[in-house]
Amino acid sequence: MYDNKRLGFLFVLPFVLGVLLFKLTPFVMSFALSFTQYDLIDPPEFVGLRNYQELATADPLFVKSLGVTMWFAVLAVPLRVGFALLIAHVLNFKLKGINAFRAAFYIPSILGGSIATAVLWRFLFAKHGLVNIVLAQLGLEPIAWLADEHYSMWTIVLLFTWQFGSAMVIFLAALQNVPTSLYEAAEIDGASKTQQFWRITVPLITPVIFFNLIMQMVHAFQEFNGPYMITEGGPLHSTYVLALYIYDQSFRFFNLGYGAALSWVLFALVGGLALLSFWSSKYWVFYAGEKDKK
Amino acid sequence: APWVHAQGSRTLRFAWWGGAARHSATLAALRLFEQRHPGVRVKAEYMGFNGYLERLTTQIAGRAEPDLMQINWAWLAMFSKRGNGFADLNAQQSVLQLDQFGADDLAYGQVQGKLNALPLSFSARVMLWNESAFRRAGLALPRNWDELFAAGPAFRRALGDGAFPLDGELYDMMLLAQTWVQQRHGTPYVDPLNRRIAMNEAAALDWVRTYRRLVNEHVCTPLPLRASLGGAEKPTEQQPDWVKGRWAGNYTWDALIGLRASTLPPSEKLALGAFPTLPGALDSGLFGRPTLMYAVGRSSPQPELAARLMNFLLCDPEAAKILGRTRGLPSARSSLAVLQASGGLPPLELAAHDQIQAQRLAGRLRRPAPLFEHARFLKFMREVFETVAYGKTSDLDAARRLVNEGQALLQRL
Amino acid sequence: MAAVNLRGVEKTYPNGFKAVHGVDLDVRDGEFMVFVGPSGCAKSTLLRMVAGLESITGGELRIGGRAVNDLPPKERGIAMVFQNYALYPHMTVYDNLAFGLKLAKTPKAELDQRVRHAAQLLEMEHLLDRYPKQLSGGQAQRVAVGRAIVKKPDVFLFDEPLSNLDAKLRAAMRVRLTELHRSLREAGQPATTIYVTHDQTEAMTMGERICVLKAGVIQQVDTPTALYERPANAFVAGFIGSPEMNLVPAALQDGAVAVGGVRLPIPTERLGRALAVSGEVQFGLRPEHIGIQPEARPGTVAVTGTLRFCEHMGAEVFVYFDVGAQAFSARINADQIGDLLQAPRGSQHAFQFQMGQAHLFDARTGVALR
Amino acid sequence: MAAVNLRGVEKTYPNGFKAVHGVDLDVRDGEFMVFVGPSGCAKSTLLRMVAGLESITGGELRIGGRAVNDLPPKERGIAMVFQNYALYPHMTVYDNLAFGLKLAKTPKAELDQRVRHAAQLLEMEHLLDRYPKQLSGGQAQRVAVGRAIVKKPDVFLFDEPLSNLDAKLRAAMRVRLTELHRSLREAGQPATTIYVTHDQTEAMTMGERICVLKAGVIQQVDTPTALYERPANAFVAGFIGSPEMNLVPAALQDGAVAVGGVRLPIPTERLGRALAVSGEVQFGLRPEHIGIQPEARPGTVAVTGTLRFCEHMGAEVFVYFDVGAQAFSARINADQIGDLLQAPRGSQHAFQFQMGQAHLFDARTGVALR
Amino acid sequence: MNQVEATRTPWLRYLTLGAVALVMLYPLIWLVGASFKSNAEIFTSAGFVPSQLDFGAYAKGWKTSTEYTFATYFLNSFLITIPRIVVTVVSCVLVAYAFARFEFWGKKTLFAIMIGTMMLPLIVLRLPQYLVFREIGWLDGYLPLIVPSAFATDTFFVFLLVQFLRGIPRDMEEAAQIDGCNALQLLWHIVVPLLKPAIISVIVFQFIWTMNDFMGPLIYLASVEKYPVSLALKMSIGATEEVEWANVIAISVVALIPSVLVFFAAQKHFIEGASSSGVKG
Ligand SMILES: Nc1ncnc2c1ncn2[C@@H]1O[C@H](COP(=O)(O)OP(=O)(O)OP(=O)(O)O)[C@@H](O)[C@H]1O
Ligand SMILES: Nc1ncnc2c1ncn2[C@@H]1O[C@H](COP(=O)(O)OP(=O)(O)OP(=O)(O)O)[C@@H](O)[C@H]1O
Ligand SMILES: [Mg+2]
Ligand SMILES: [Mg+2]
Repeated sequence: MYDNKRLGFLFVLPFVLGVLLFKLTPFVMSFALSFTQYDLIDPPEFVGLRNYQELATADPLFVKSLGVTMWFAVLAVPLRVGFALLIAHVLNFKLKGINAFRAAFYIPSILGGSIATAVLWRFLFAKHGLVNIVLAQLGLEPIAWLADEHYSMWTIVLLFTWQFGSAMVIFLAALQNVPTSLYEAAEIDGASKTQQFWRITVPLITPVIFFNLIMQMVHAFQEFNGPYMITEGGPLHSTYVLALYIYDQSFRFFNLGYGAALSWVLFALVGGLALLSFWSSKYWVFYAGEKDKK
Repeated sequence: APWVHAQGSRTLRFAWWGGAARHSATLAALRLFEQRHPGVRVKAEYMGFNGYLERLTTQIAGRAEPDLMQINWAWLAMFSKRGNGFADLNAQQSVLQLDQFGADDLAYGQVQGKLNALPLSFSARVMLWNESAFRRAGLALPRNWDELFAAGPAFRRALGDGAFPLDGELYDMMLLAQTWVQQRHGTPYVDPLNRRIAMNEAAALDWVRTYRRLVNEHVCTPLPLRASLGGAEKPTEQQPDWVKGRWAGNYTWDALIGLRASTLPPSEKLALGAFPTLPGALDSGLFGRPTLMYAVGRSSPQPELAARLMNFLLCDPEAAKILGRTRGLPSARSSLAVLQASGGLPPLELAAHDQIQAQRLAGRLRRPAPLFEHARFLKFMREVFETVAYGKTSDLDAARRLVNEGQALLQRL
Repeated sequence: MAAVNLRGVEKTYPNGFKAVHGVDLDVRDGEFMVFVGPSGCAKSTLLRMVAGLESITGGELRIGGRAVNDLPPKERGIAMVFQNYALYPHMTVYDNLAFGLKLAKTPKAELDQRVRHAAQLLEMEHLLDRYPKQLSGGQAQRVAVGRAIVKKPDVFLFDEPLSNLDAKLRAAMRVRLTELHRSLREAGQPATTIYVTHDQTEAMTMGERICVLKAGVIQQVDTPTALYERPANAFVAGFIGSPEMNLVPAALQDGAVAVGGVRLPIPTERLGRALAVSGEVQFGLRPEHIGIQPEARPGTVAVTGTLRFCEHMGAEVFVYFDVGAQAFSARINADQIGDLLQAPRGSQHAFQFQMGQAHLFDARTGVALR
Repeated sequence: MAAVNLRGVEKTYPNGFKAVHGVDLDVRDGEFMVFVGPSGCAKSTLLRMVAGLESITGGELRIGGRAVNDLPPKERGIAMVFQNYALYPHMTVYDNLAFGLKLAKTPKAELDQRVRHAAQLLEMEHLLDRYPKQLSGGQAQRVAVGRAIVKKPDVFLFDEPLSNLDAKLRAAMRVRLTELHRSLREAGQPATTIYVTHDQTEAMTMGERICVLKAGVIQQVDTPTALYERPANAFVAGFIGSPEMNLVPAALQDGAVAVGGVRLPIPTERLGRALAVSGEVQFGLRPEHIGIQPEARPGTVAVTGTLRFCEHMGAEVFVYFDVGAQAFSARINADQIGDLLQAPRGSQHAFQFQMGQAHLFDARTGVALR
Repeated sequence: MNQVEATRTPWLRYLTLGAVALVMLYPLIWLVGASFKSNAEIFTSAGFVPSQLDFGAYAKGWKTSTEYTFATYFLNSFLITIPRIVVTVVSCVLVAYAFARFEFWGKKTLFAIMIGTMMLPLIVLRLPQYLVFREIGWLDGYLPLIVPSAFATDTFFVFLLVQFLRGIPRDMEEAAQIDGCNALQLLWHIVVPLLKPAIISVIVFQFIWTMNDFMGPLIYLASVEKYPVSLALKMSIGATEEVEWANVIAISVVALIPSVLVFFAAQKHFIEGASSSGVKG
């Protein structure tokens, strides 16, 4: 049945139509825009590769923000995915009241980019905020988190990490698909809980780990809320991520053409990384439901 | 055809942003307008400030903007570079009481000869002092630059390191410093009439130095400090130090006086300060522009009706009564008169208004360059001053950047 | 020292079903104990409780003298073959076998040697690189067995480890597992073994003792021969032996049973306790103790039966016939069967009942009378 | 009409392993065909190909005369019992059984009746509300069987459906499945059945014909008796029958084989084609054709063997002994065994070889000489 | 259920969990506390405990400064969220099923496109998308917010479901094929139950994300009576006027309730996978 090509295509048809109807035009338009100068008022003016040329050669802000974005992704993605996996693992224990904990851990993600998050995060990382109080308790020097270009990145990285709820929920769901009997077999084989986690759980949920890595990478490269709300890209552009720059260019400076060019560079970057990940997944992702291929 | 026009020609779309008071007052005024114009329905598209510009931008680009909209003065330069971004109100002179506005007021809404927008109110910079705090420091309110600069060390001595006579975010302090330069060199940073930087390198250097002096002499709260306290752009009234009276002043828009006062305990008394002026200054250096403006959409199918609504909101005495101060003290003379007659205006704000009007009437308030508050340009200026504030650049380098890069940037906007 | 002792062990599943009812059992150190019993009688449950995979809801379990009720599986020194194999789908066969050893930090060379040895024993060296989903049922089962035997545990738990193998391979495996057990004992590392099976041959040839279970209750624990020859009750009698023992209601009187209208005298040495009884009993006689050729064996009685049908099994033929209203089966050597194979359904024949092998059970309780 | 015809059917797995090598087989409409063969010989693969779960990489498959190579499973009119059960974990036993009928929009009352009937047949009425994970291995297997038999398919495919049942239950199931098959045929709805089993008894008693497979190649297809009596080659001879046939290399000359230094004359009627042959052959004799009591059967030859050991199996004893360097086994009735059981290892005894039952195979190809 | 049994030292677990949970809950607790505070109090203390307990802020916040109460906005939110969830689940499950199980022409390309559509920042697509919907004539309505989801354009969910499905063995599906399932029945009777945890998380995410979505409604909805909660929440936050933060915060707290409830209702299903089963041995 599964090699009925027509049926398979019928099932993806909604997606094909969706792409044609709602995605194709915007994509093509934005790609076309990236070769123009467009300020919303006057019709776009074709400028060829000028936008790309400019960002490659004459835009230190782009270079800076590209670096910031990559650094952010490098820090934030493993932290969020790792944390989510760890907590999901812990929350998968049978324990009284575990439901409440699950909800508690998800709350930050429900709050999303709300005012409360912004206000709170600024409170936490303010000079006299909770974080510094804790540091002081540990006998450490207080840190001007929001005002120090070397530390400001951490505030948004931690915010990103803190909102690990969705990844956690996905992991929780994935953990259910690991057959109990395998844990039993591993237990008999003498595996400790930790070993079971690393050698049974992790390999068997690699499809979902892979999913979370890819998605969080995509999200991290497009992260906007944190830097926008908490640090406003500063200080000294130390948290001026690409998404912020694209936003500024497109919707504050009205350089829609340039913004589109920036976006497509980001697209190429993320796409390249994703391609790399997909290629690597052959070697570490295990699909129980996949027929082997020739 | 877009939905906007499909709803019959007697529906007017009117967009504004604001807070609770503004919303309910405006809605009431609109009801009155509808009563007066049977068959006309005004569709109120209002919201908070957050996202307003994004939506408006999208709508304008999609030619689906409201018939009447509330805008910022600075947006004129972005949406209407050649005066074609909004409907030309000159065509609606018959329904607009332009005579209620001063020539200067009208000029703010003019782009290349086209009247794109009318001002609702005018706002400029004032010195707002916390009298009680100064009393605690044992100081008198500063009346001129020297006293202002002197207040810094005095405050530190009297109340400690964390106390400052003046607070303001980076932009506020840039403007304050510019005021000094303008009084001294007689020119603002950007030429109001031509696309060029008006300051020479020496003036720019003074600008940077004045800013640095404000910080170094403990007059104003340094940028890194503000940032470390929870964000460089956190408004003054949200600063615990302001609420507790440890930061004793604010250089800000007169329109914000009420907001700044709102978190202060009753024990703290605010006062309007004298505007510091260098002896022999040609120009007050005061920075002011319309707070809000109304514009009619360029693709509006009923510009006349929209203009009528605009006129009603700006000049109608009854509307003025209903709207009150929700959009500042009106620029339209008749409306202002109505408010003044009905009394109850807070004295501090009235005083500020008078202070500013006095400068305007004396011709000492120069209209700023339209591009000065362009987002891209603002970002550039902030960038330079941020590097100054964080000590990442020499004053001279900063001044050079301001002149050279600023010049280049202006050409491209 | 790894005797396994169960004292009043009980298991109630979360849904309220009581699967194990106070089981007392002592498996001696190094003993090969076989569990048999009908499907669903809690063999796996017991095994899993010994392994520590299922909580013990009552009673006490000791391994090597230590109470282990609350000890996690990995500290019990056991190896187990799961009924459903539970192979690690993401590991090759080699890695499945090596997993336990790797965890125990076995030196690489030794690990490799042990894995290959087990693979060889189980005739699956050519499968080492495969993944479980590329295996046939029997191959997967052998991997499951292999995973247990690469380890050197104190206790082996086998849950129907050979059920999916063909007769020939199964026979070979049977011998190899028995030899493995023997060699371990001879090497002074006796491994106590509990072995669940449905295969009579396995049970009879491998088990030093057999434990017969029924609905979570032990029926009898004894050596294979004893079980066969002296079943403790009708259930055991019927369960052990294939085809199963003929068990029919009968009236016992004066040392003879009346079955389907025929009176069958029972030799006195077989009567035992039943000597004094008279009334309803259950009379049991194994199919192999019914012949068709007249024999001069003492106590053999010729009974006329009505033929129902014959099943030809190669070396032997199962003959089904009725005596009165009672159904009987006989197991006859193929070379003795003669014309019976062609005889029509319903024809009458003489059957030789070896009454010296007869069993009598209490009609109500089923307990053996002897 | 649902004959199943395979023509040159082949299967190569994606990893390159060729599991089925050009199988030609005709299962007649309503026939009960049994597949046997060693573990991994592609029984399941063939079954899954007939079911349509595994793509056919070569040859043609017809069901009821229709080429079905590319037909999805549900259009083939089959029911199947999976070797690994594949029960629906999220449905109760009842729903597992009813699922197929629900899909076929069977009226509610009939559905219920059929489900309950199947449950009764399989002795699992008390389990209908359970979920699969609350079942024992044997219970789950019965559910799997039940899922197939509630349907009225044209073709039944059973993949070792009784492997996890105890002997008694298995015997009962065997009978019931056979009866089901028979009653369907009698009702004029014959269901072609392909039945994979490792159980000799099942194969011999249930199969109308048996197909013996080895490594994806058919060795012989014939009735049980024919297979037992006239195996086509040494493999079949060794595979059918338990314990397996004694197969030893021997030198054939002048109508007699020399085994372990002993000359065994073979009756001429057994020699057939081998009459003309002389040289190396394989000599086969089933354990049941070796006795210990002298018999006056024509062609029986007494051979002296060295005792290795005896296995007591209840009704019979397997005796293992050597003749020269060759190992033999004999299957002796327990009541004939006498003192042999106590005889020491290595002692010499006379064994009666019924040469009238001897088999000869080509030494190289293994093909039967007759 | 496939939860691991926690064996030892539960109190240690509780302690760690509790500590981490506190960090996680801090903002919520703070929010609730702040809903009873004055502006000055809100901006000066990071503590939770308000100086008085006055539910006035809730009443005032609920009434809003607009012509409508929050009842309208909540209703609007549900009018967007619920249909959107329904169409999302249906379309995404279908498409994911096709990607994970079927072979068809162009599968790889389509899959790449699917992943690709997530990689362009939404900001740059905003304007083109707006123009598309303007052309269709769907502005100032809920259709632009709902209809694209009906075409599986929320590729995050598609990808999520694909990855789950690829990890689930095909045995049950094979059995069901034999039982006579066609592809849709297979999907409904077998795949959906096995995917339940994943589908539930899709529902939860879509609910919460749609409830929180600000930009979408902002762009496409102009009429106040159509605003969802996310827009209405920021209604009274002008730039230059005094904001009664307690009201805003109070209503933010209320706005969280549906999401929290949905999460609570759903969460037992995250941990009730059906596929981990089989026969024990
Ligand atoms: N999780 C469970 N919940 C409720 N009852 C269960 C559960 N697991 C097993 N049972 C029941 O407990 C009894 C014993 O099951 P067990 O698996 O031990 O049987 P078994 O002797 O191994 O049978 P088989 O030979 O068929 O494998 C069975 O009746 C079974 O239905
Ligand atoms: N997916 C696969 N990829 C590669 N080889 C496979 C795959 N599935 C099965 N095989 C191999 O094909 C052969 C036939 O397998 P099959 O399952 O048909 O055996 P079987 O006869 O059913 O054996 P058993 O009696 O052990 O169940 C085996 O050698 C097996 O290892
Ligand atoms: Mg079992
Ligand atoms: Mg098989």
